[in-house]
This record gives sequence, C-alpha cells and structure tokens, in this order.
Amino acid sequence: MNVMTKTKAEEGASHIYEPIPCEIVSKRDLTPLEKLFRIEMPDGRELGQRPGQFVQVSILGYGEAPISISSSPTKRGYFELGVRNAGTLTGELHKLNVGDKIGIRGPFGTYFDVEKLAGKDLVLIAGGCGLAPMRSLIQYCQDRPSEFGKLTILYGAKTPEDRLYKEDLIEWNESSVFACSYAVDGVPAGGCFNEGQVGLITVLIPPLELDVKNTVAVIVGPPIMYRFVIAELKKKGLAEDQIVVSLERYMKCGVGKCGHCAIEHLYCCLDGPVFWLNQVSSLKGAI
Amino acid sequence: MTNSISCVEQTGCILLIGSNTTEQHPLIGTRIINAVKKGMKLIVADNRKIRLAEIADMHIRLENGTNVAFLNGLMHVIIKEGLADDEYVKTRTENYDELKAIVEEYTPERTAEICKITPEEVVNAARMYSAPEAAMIVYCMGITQHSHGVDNVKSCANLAMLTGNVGKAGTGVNPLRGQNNVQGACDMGALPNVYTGYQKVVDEASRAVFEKAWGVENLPGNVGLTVTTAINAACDGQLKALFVLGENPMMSDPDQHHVKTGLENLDFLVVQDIFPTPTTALADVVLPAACYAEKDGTFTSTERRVQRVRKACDPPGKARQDWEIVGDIAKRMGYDGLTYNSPEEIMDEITRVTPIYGGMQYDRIDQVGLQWPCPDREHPGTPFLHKGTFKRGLGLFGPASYMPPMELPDEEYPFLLATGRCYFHFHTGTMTRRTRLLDREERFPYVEINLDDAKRLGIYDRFPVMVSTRRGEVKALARVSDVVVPGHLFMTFHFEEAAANALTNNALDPVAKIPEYKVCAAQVRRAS
Amino acid sequence: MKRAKTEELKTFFESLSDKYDLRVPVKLHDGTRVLGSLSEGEFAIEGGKIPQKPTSVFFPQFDEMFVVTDGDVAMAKPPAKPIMVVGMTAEDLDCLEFIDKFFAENFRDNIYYNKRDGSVVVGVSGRCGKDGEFMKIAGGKCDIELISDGECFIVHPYTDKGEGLVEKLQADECGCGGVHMEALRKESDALPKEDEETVDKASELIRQGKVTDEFWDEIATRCIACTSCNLACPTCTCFEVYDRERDGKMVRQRIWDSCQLDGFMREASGHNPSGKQLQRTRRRIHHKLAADVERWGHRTCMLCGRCDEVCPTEIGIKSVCREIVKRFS
Amino acid sequence: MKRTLTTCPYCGTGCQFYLLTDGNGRLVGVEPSSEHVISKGQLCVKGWNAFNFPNHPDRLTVPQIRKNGKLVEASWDEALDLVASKLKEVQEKHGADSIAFFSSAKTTNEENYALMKLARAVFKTNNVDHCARL
Repeated sequence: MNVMTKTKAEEGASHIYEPIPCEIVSKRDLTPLEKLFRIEMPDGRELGQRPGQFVQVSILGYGEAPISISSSPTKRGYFELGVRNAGTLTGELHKLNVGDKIGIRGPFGTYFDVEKLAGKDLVLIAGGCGLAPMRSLIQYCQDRPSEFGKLTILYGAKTPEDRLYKEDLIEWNESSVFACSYAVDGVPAGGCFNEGQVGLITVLIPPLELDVKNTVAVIVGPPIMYRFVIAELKKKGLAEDQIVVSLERYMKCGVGKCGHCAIEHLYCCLDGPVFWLNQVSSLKGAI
Repeated sequence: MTNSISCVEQTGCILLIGSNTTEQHPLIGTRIINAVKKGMKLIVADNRKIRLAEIADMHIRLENGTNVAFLNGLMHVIIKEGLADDEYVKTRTENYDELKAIVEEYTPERTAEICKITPEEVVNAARMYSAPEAAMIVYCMGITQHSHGVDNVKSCANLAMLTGNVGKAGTGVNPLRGQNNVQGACDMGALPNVYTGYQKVVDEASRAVFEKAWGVENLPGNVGLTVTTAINAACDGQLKALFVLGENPMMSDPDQHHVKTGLENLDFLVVQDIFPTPTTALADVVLPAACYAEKDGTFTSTERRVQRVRKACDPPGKARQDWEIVGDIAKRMGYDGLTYNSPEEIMDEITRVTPIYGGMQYDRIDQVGLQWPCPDREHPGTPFLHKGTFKRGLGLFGPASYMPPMELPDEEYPFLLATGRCYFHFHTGTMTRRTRLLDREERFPYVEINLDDAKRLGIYDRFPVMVSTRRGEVKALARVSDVVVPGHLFMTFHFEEAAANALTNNALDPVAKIPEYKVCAAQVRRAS
Repeated sequence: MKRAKTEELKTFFESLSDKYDLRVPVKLHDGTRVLGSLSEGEFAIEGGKIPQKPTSVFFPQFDEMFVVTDGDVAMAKPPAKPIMVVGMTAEDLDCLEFIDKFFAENFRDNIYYNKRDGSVVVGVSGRCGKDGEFMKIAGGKCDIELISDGECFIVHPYTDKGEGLVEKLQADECGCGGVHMEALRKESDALPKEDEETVDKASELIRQGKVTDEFWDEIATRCIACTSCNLACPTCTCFEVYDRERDGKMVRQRIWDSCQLDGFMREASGHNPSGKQLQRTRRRIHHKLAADVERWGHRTCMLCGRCDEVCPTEIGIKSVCREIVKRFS
Repeated sequence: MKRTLTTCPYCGTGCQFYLLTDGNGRLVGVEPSSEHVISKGQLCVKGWNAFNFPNHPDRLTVPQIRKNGKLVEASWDEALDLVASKLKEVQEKHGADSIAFFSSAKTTNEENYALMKLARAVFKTNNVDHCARL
C-alpha cells in the first residue's frame, strides 16, 4: 500500500544484506506443520514493523526466506513468526529451540495502512497460512478497536486440524470486538467441526451484511483463493479500491534487487506484499 | 559421429531417433531448431513428446524397443518405391541382397503393427528421409540402450547407406555422445577389446606395437570384461578387485541391488573420484582426484574433435591429478613407464602409438581442436568419415530382424519404464546436484506418467508415487503430462535418493553388453 | 582534449595499473575479446563491443555477500584497488547508468557499490567498431570517452576525475579546435535508427496489449532455457542467493540468475507464477520493454544486441521485436 | 582475475569457455569463447554454471582407507601402498583377470590412456572399460 519512504530506506542503507542475530524466546506448535516462534531483538530493541510486513529469516548455512510477521506492533518487546515447514530453511527453523539465534533482516515491504483504514468497517479474510500475516492486523484491531468501525473475521482452512492459531480463533470469536465466521473445506472421517461451516471460504461471504460504502476487505491466502473471494466481494458491491490483498512470491533479497518476486513492474517485496486490488488486478499473473 | 555438428546446417532432412537433443546436447538441439526454421525437414521418431517433436514435420511415437522394425519398414518402402540410391548401393556397398530379403517382410502394415504407429507414418517418413540430396540420422541412447542395441545401430547404418547418405557433408550416422569424453575414452582404448585408436587386442601385430612402445612383454590377447559383465563377474566371485576411476556404477549401472552385491563381494575396491558417491561408500580405498577445472589435458567431442582442457585452479586439499595417481601406483608395482611430467608428455606418447591421433600435438590443437583421423602434423583433420570409401572398403549391409525387448509389461508390472536424463542434471548428478541453479531447477526425483493413467490411478501432479519393478522400488514425485504415452513411465537416474537403476533390468545386448535401459516392466501406485 | 594513438592509450592504461584494477579490452588466446588486464592478452580497444556484458565488472556472475566466522558476520568489503573499466560503448553506458540507478534506488546495494564507488569508466566510440564500423558517441555518462576518427582516438574527459587522469596521458593536444569532434558527432547522429524504431514500436505494441499469448507461445517453443540472454544482458540484475561452507566458514554468495528458469519464481509450496515457458518468454521481453517503462519511465533494453548474438535459437530481443512489429502493427 | 580456456565437462558437444579464477584461486564465473567453432559464444545452462561445483564443500580432499569397517583419513603413501600391495596380492592369488579397471568418460584422454596402460602393461589384463554404454 505505501511504498517505503526514502528516509526509512536510508536508515538501513549501509548493510541491507546483513542479518541481525535475534533470539527465539518461545516456540509452540500451531498444527503438525506449523509452529509459532516468538523472537526478541538484541538489547531490547523493537523491530518497528507495521502490520502486514515481513522479515527475512536467515539460518546461516541454510539460507534465508521471507516470513510474514504474525504479531502486531502493539505487542511490545517481541515479534512472532508463524512458520510452515515447507522447504530447507523452514525445516531447519522448526528444529531450532528456545535460546537459539536466527538472523533477521527487515521489516520489509508495504503494510496494512491502519491510518487509511481508520474509521472503516473491515472484513478480514484469511485462508490457510494467510492467517499468519493477517494476525498482525487482527491483533492491532483487537488492541485499538476504537480506530475502526465494524470488524469481521472470515477464516477458512482445509480441515479443522489445519487451522492456525486455534486459541486465538476462539478468543477472537468470544471477543466483542469481532464478528467471526470460520469454515473448513472438509472434515476427515471421525472428526467434527462445530465452530463454523463446512465448505470453501467463499460460503462465508454471501451472508455478510455490509455497509458497502464504508467497508474495506482485506484478503490473505493461498494463490488459488483470491480470484474466488474477490468475485464474491464484487457481488456484494465492493469496488477494487475497497479491497486489499497481500500477495506471496518467492523473495530472496527482500529489497527489490534479486528480481524473483517481480509482478510486471512491481516488486512484491518492495511495492507489496500488501496492495490495493486496483494496483494489481490488471497485471498478468498477479492474482 | 561419422559427420560434424555443422552438417546439421547442410542437410535436407534429419531423422532423429532416440535422442532428446535440446536437453542432452543443447547446442546441437538449437542448431536443429534453427535448421527447421530455415526449411530442413525433421522426423522425430521417439515415444516421448520431446521439445523437438513440437516443431518436427513428423513425430512418430513408436513403441520403445521397436527401432529395428521401424528402420526396416522405412527401407522396405524406400526399396519398393525406388527411392534408394542405386548407384551408391552398387559401387560402395555389399550384401544388399540379404538386406533386401530381410526388409521385404517389413511392410508398412506389419511395421506399423509392431511399432504401434500407422502404415502412413512409415511410408511418409521413408519418403521424407529419402527425398533430399543429403539426409542425416542423428541418434543417442534411445537407439543403443537396448538388448538389441547393435542391431539398432546397424539398421541405422543400413538405412543411411541404402540412400547414399554416408561419406559426404550433411549426411551420416551420427550418434551423439552423452558425456564430454566418451568419444575420447573409447579412442584411448578404455575398452576391453582395443588399444588406442581401435587397434584390436586380439591382433598380434597391435600387441607387438604396444609391447614395444611400453617396454613390456606378454600383453594379454583375450578380450576383457565390460563394465556390465565385470559386475556380473564380481557377483559370481570371478572378479576379486576393482579399480574405479571417476565412475559411479552404483548409480549408473543397471539393477542397483545386483551392482551392490557385486561390489560388496569384491576383496578390494578402490574408487578415485571428486565427490563422495554411493560407490565410494563401498570402497576399501577412496582417492581424491582433481576435477576438470583443475587439470590439463584433452577431451574428444562427439564430432571426434580433440580439444584442450586447461587448469584454472588448484585441486582442493590433497586431491591430485588422476594421471599422477595412476603413475604412482605403477611405480609401486615396479613399472616406471607411467611416470610422466605432464599430460602433454602423455599425449606425445599417444600420438606415437595411435595413427588416428598422430597429429594431435598440443601445439597444434592449442586454439582450435582437430577432428580425427589426423595421422600427422600436417593433416588438417577429418570433418566426415567414409569419404569415397569405407575403412573396410565396401560398406557392409548388416540387416537385422526385429526382436522384442527382454522384459515387456505384463499383468503384474503393466507399465513400460524407460530411463534417461533431464536437461538440468548430468549422469549420476554428482556435479549438477552440487550446482546451485541446476539443483534448484530439479530438486526431487520424478516419474513421468500419462494423464490418462494418472487419472485412472488417482495420481496427481507432484504427488509422491512408488515405482517398482522385479528388481526394486523407489519413491518419486509424479509428473503428469502427455510427454509419455499411456502405459509408459519415464524416470531419470540422477537422484541418489530414488535411484532409477534400482529398477532397471540387467539384460544386455549380446555384442555391445549395453543394458536395456529403455524398456523394462514396471508398476506405479500412489505412495501412502 | 588530446589525440592518442592506440599504443599511447595502452601505455597510458599500463601506467594506471598500479592505482587501478584495470579492465580493458584484450584479445585472448583464441581470439575472444574480454575486459581483462593487459597481461591477459593483446590490447584490443578496436573491434566494437565486448561480447560479455561489461556491467559484470561491478555486478559479477559470482559475488560474496558476507562471511561468518564464529557467528560474527563480516560484510564484503570494497576491493583493494578501485576498478577502471575501459571500452564501454554508448549502449553499454546507458546500461550502466540504468543499473547504477537500479542498485541505488530504495535500498542501496552495497555489494554493487563496493565496486562501483570510486571506479573510473571509460567509453569508446567512433570509427573503431567491428570491421571499422562507426559506433555511436555517448557524449557523457562516463569519466572519459575515447572517440576514434579511424586513425587516432580523441580523448574526451567528461568528469573532474576524467580530466585529472587525461592530464597524465602522454599524447598531443587535439589542435583542430573541436572541428574534428563536431564532424564525428554529426556522423554519430546520422547513424541509422532502425533498431531503435523497431524496439520502440514493439514496446508500444506490447504495452497496448496487442501481442497475443499465441505469439509468446510460438517464440517459447524455440527457447531451451540456456539462460544466455539474461547472462549476457548488461541490464539484467537478477540473482540467486545461497549459503555455502568454505574453509570451515559460512559464506553467503550470490550468482546471476535467470527468469527463463522454471525455478526462478517457484515457491516452496510448488506454486509458480511463471511455471510455463510461455510466461517466462513473455516476461523476458515484457519486463524490459513494458514493465520497466512503467517503473522507470524508459525501456531497459539499450539495444546492445548481446542477447541476439548469444541466443542459440535466434530469439533475442531485436529479433523478437522485428517479428512483433511485422505481425501486430 | 585469471581466465582459462577449457572444454565443458558435461555433454559431448564440446563447447569451450573461459573459467574465471579470482585472486584467491577460486572459480568465480564462466565466459563463453566467442570464437569457438561449435559454441560460438553460446552455452547451455549447465555450461554457464560449470564454475559452481568444483569448490563445493563436499569435495573429496584426503585419501581414505577402510579400517574396521569405516573409511578413515590416510596419507597418500599409506593409501597408495595399500592399493599396490592389495592389487598385487589379488593378481598373484587369482590371476591377472581377477582385477578390473573402470575408466571414466568424464576424465581426460591422457588419464584414460594412463589407466588403460596401467591395466594392460602393469596388471596384464584387458579388463578395462568405462561407462560409454550407460
């Protein structure tokens, strides 16, 4: 949404590729595939992230990968990363323990611009792993509910077991701040799902009652999800400048140099990952 | 190759059979792409839908293992329709009558039935290949890696001679060499039946030459064991010790279990290599060697071009040059004739004992390599062989009849499995899998399967499957596409974690002892 | 301005080799021209552009980003001697200007600027191209330009650093009062602009959305993913990053990457926005001629022609642009 | 920086390129030979990246000998003495043809020649082959 300002860029200009050693202070399982790490910067420093940004995580010898930040800047003294074991680096990260150090660069990328979203009704739509970056915005809204209008959370996952942040989901559902609807694609034999509907996440959209003029929808999820969710939102009357998407790409450098995350003229790491839909809807291969 | 790579630019038609050229010999493949754009006809005879098939004038998806029938079918049509080069056949070849008699049986209908193609394809391909003034046959392991590989090669030669396509530019029978120095290793006599330059060990005169040159007596006159038969001999307990220089039979030889049994059965195994491999893991002694970037010497390319290799950096740690190690072993055996000061000194010796390499001194090939035969310092090298006459005088037609592969799909193992390589990896992967970009491109072992089969078996693209044969079982990711036809599977042998050669059949061609990598019976199912 | 003969230039550059890491055009053993040191081969300022991308002196195929010793990260340091690169053509200098901007914008890439800062860039133009062909005069964008009139080089400094260096050159002043230079400039301006027009026209057609997927698919069937187009392109800046151990230390390294590879955008999940050859082929050309126009205000193909020369199947940018103009305008 | 003209280690096409070596003697890149008869300044993706594996940390750098079932580091003398004495022992006990030599299609002509000569002149066996068939 906001391209990082020049001054911010120049702050880190001297060593943009240098990872800063940070300590893992807690680690817990979210699902069999995902773990949540709480990280502290050296000397009690703050990461200074905005909701929706990401960091580059290094494990020296295994490389580096972009990981979105799962916690809100309103949580002081630490930040959290919800990580799926999907590749070499994330596999190694899962093996690390409390007290181990990882390298951090960032925060990088655009963010959910809470100033611009102030006063709006927000529909926060997350699919699967997309809840990891979305959680930073949800936490922000939870801590500062007065800044926004009506807050709705829609979350879909493959199965009940695959859902991330299960305790948070219960907490948000019970909180008066949010109206929550959850869905799962299916329930394995012998399982049950009482907290929502069985079906694709798109089933949660038609029942919503929206103040169309004052609503912004924010979507984060797997690539396949966007097109269908956007179509449902458009049916509801939302325009492209009322929809925010956070896109994922293969990012190596995080600072717009290595070229892997380019979507036409935009670099996902620099101009994204958070975009207004009208910025990217006409670009081939974006959605 | 009988001809040169540049002949691709001088030919009217290429019959490409059993070569995935854009992937295995990219810069030859690209020449074919360009030639097609400029009007050259291209016939791709390959079961897989390879890149060149997409731009070919004809793509004939003949069943694996039916090359002899296919080539005989082409010759049948060529003779029947009067498309042969009668003058060439009369003046430059012999044994035509036998050829004619054998190919007589291969009518388009019968050929089509064996090859699982249409009679029209046989007729059209025969006409297309025989039409231009000059036509080339280009082949690779798809022709040779069969239990009747020699018959395949002979059939290619028959077809070329029948149409007068040997001995001039833009023609020939052109096997593409899959490794940088297969040609050179053969030229150098790293074969059980010949010394350098194909001088036969059974020939007493040849032995005398080498006895004199090497200062030794009683050189053995019996033909030795090939790589494949040596492994068999190790299993039988006949072979007791093996010295492996820069090879990885555990990954490259057929039937991995059988290879392992053989290597473990040895009293002594020495492996000299640049990286640890499944073969070094079984060795009694492992010797660290220099890689191509760390040595001086020569490689001989597929077009018989002898070219320089030069040292760009030092070997790591205590690794040494292969020739120095070999020389030190000889010295310990009491032989000083292998003590050299430089590879150049070795080449000088090679030029003295190898007529076809007679003019390959380093100063001559300093800038541009030369193509053998190059008998002396003045000779300019030979771009294509058999000009005017064959080495043996007349070209001999060696007709062959179609024989089915040794192991065909059956009820228990209903798929036909072929193995080969992919673009990004080389041979057993020891080098390319340690090259960042190449490793990133193909990180996981995969098996190609047709869409219809995949659907029927509930297999999805990139999902893990188990592939098994009577020899073994490996796990790989499914690659679902129309590259292979229904009933076929294709795997590469680059991946240690899913060695395709755990599956392959140790059936050998009776003459060349080449394993049947292109056909064995397999089964595939979803991995749990 | 001075006028220098080839030999005088060679002596001049030789005299600077103590102070600078010299990269001058030299002809190697087999006739290949490269940017190297004078000890590597025969000084070969004439003969046109260097086949390899000259921007590789600042952004090489392989670079170390940092070394880790016992957990301490030591970032790559500037080279001991500043780099002096000689022999960039006008097109090359356009490329350099762009990648200077690219590596400075938003975040300054210090691995690049370690080498670029303090460097000296010397252009070459005039009647010293391949087979005596006239090469476009840059008229700036470098510290010094060497402009050949067919006999001698007019040595034209454009920066203070350039002037300081030219003072040390042992050669005659150009006595013609600029008349000579004026004539060469006119000749440069009169050079044919076909390539430029074709590429600009193609760029326009692509941006107007007139070039179809069927076209890209057709071009794509000719691409074998050799990656030469990217690796020869002076404005290609994509790289891959990986860690590798060396002498017991962990080194983070970067190497040239190519958008023509399937793995270039493939994500850990397997999702791949450029998973088809068609998408990759389109990207290669669309990026330079459309996306970069959007982002930087100009196309980033500077018409150097290297991709056309190095592409084994004749689908470099200029060839494809000619085809686009033929079919879609 | 040093450039060395050499031949590609992969397929048999025989493309040539220059290997770039930095001041520390490490390979840092590839530049195609623009004048070569076959490659003409072009290379495939394997050739372009052929500088990348020689300095991989997995390289074998020290001779190893199996002791008590495990491969352990040894000196060259120790390793080569063992090779010579064991091969001699096998030869004497089981005859010349109980030993075989696998040469390599990836090593040079000179080295293939040397190994072939070792097999024939020293160990008196024609059991020498390489993986042309594989």
